[in-house]
Amino acid sequence: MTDNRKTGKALRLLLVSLLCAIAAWLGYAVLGLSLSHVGLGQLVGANLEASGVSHPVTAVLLNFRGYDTLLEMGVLLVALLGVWSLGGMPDYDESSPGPVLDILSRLLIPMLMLVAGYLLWVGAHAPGGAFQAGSVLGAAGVLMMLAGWRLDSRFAGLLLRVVMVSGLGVFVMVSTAMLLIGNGFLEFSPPMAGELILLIEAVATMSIGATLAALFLGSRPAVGPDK
Amino acid sequence: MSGVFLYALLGVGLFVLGLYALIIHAHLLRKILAINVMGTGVFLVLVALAAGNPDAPPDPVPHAMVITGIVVAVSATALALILMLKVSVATGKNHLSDSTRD
Amino acid sequence: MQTLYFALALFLLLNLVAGMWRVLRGPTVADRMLAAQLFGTTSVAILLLLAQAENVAALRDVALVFALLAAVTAVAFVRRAWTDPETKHDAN
Amino acid sequence: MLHWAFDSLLGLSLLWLAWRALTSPDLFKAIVLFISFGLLMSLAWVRLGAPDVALAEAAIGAGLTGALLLAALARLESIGEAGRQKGSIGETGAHDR
Repeated sequence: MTDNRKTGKALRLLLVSLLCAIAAWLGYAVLGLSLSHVGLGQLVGANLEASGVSHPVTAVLLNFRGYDTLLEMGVLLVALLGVWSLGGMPDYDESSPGPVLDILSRLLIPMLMLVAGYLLWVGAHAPGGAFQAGSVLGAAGVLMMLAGWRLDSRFAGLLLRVVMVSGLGVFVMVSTAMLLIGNGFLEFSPPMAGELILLIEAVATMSIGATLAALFLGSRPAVGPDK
Repeated sequence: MSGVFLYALLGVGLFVLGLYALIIHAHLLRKILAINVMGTGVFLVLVALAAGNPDAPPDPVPHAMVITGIVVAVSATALALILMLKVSVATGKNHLSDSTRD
Repeated sequence: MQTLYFALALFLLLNLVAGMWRVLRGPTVADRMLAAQLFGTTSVAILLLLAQAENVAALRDVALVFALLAAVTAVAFVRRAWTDPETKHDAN
Repeated sequence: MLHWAFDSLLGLSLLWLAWRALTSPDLFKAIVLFISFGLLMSLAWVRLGAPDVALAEAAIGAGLTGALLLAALARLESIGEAGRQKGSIGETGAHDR
């Protein structure tokens, strides 16, 4: 037993010294980087006119590096599929919500929806956008579930799935349409880029919000006429 | 923007700290927290270096990458938590058992 | 004026650091959770001061999101983690 | 000078919060410390001139992560209690406090 403990201590000492070496190496590498590099900031700034939005981060997310966002929507969907394919969780018995929580959720959820819409709209020219708005919407969904609301089983079937997939779906469809009219995949032509980006972002916001709330729920919502 | 290196080194520190906790803790919830801290460290290095050039506005490309990264991290965390609960239901343990030792 | 705003933000950050003591010590889980909620409130104030000091209007949006979403964590705590409010003192 | 003080204090508290969150023996404490860590990260993004990232971190760190972790901990503890009531081997470890 003491022998075991001694080797454990020695191993931990070895681990700590190894990690210290890694930290020193990474720190040296970071400190050695030159900060005066131009980076991609100027390139983004020069092409901002053509992107359809005036906020550089939104332009990068939805236009210049649209692949990232497209695949990111895919990752969200895959995470949700993973959670759903694991089957239901044993439902945790919780106390009844009570009137305070009911009133709080009734007051707060419309505000959260309003803020999500605002963030989506403001994303074209200031910090904000689909991800932030989607997260706020997801938090609103979490709050609804915590307050004891459940999705009506009429909407939990096809409609819910359509909302979940629509973020990725609309993105792919718009990009493919661009391909058909002679641009590249994910290459929005400048005159309508702003409107297309807003369309994609609006659908993506709904889809991200629904997906995050469903990830919190942890199991597939019940489908069926009754229950 | 003299604090850039401060934050970059903080990112390195958080990454190594998370790695240490990831290795020494057996409990799966702690491992999930550790991976989240590691990811935050990486994000911090990226954003700190994006703000590095004092003459230019911050580079928007790393910012966009980090925003997608944060959303991916939270969805991966949700999946990991459900997997942890499943492991806990199936085996009654909160850590992955080592077959050579059990 | 800018310096004053920044000094105030620094002071609030010091307050926040003092609040960490309650997270570590607080005998009940509710003490810890409320201290974390206090961090959220203080962060709102710091964000508003920084928005004023650096003249970045977007930081007010961040503060708005912070203030609205702090409730979600609190509700999750009350509904899920606070199972037995009378007796739940943790062991250490 | 003031900026340096702010940045260093923020950095130190972040590092310390992460350290305590990853080492504290009480799981609930670890989660609360992690939530606080997320809140302070948002301030760090603001100081680095990335309000977009701060907004995403505020939306996710303040709302979703906390709710996810707290719900998972509650479920973990109820699984542990159910296991103990069934009389199975008591190595559930949900209360490794």
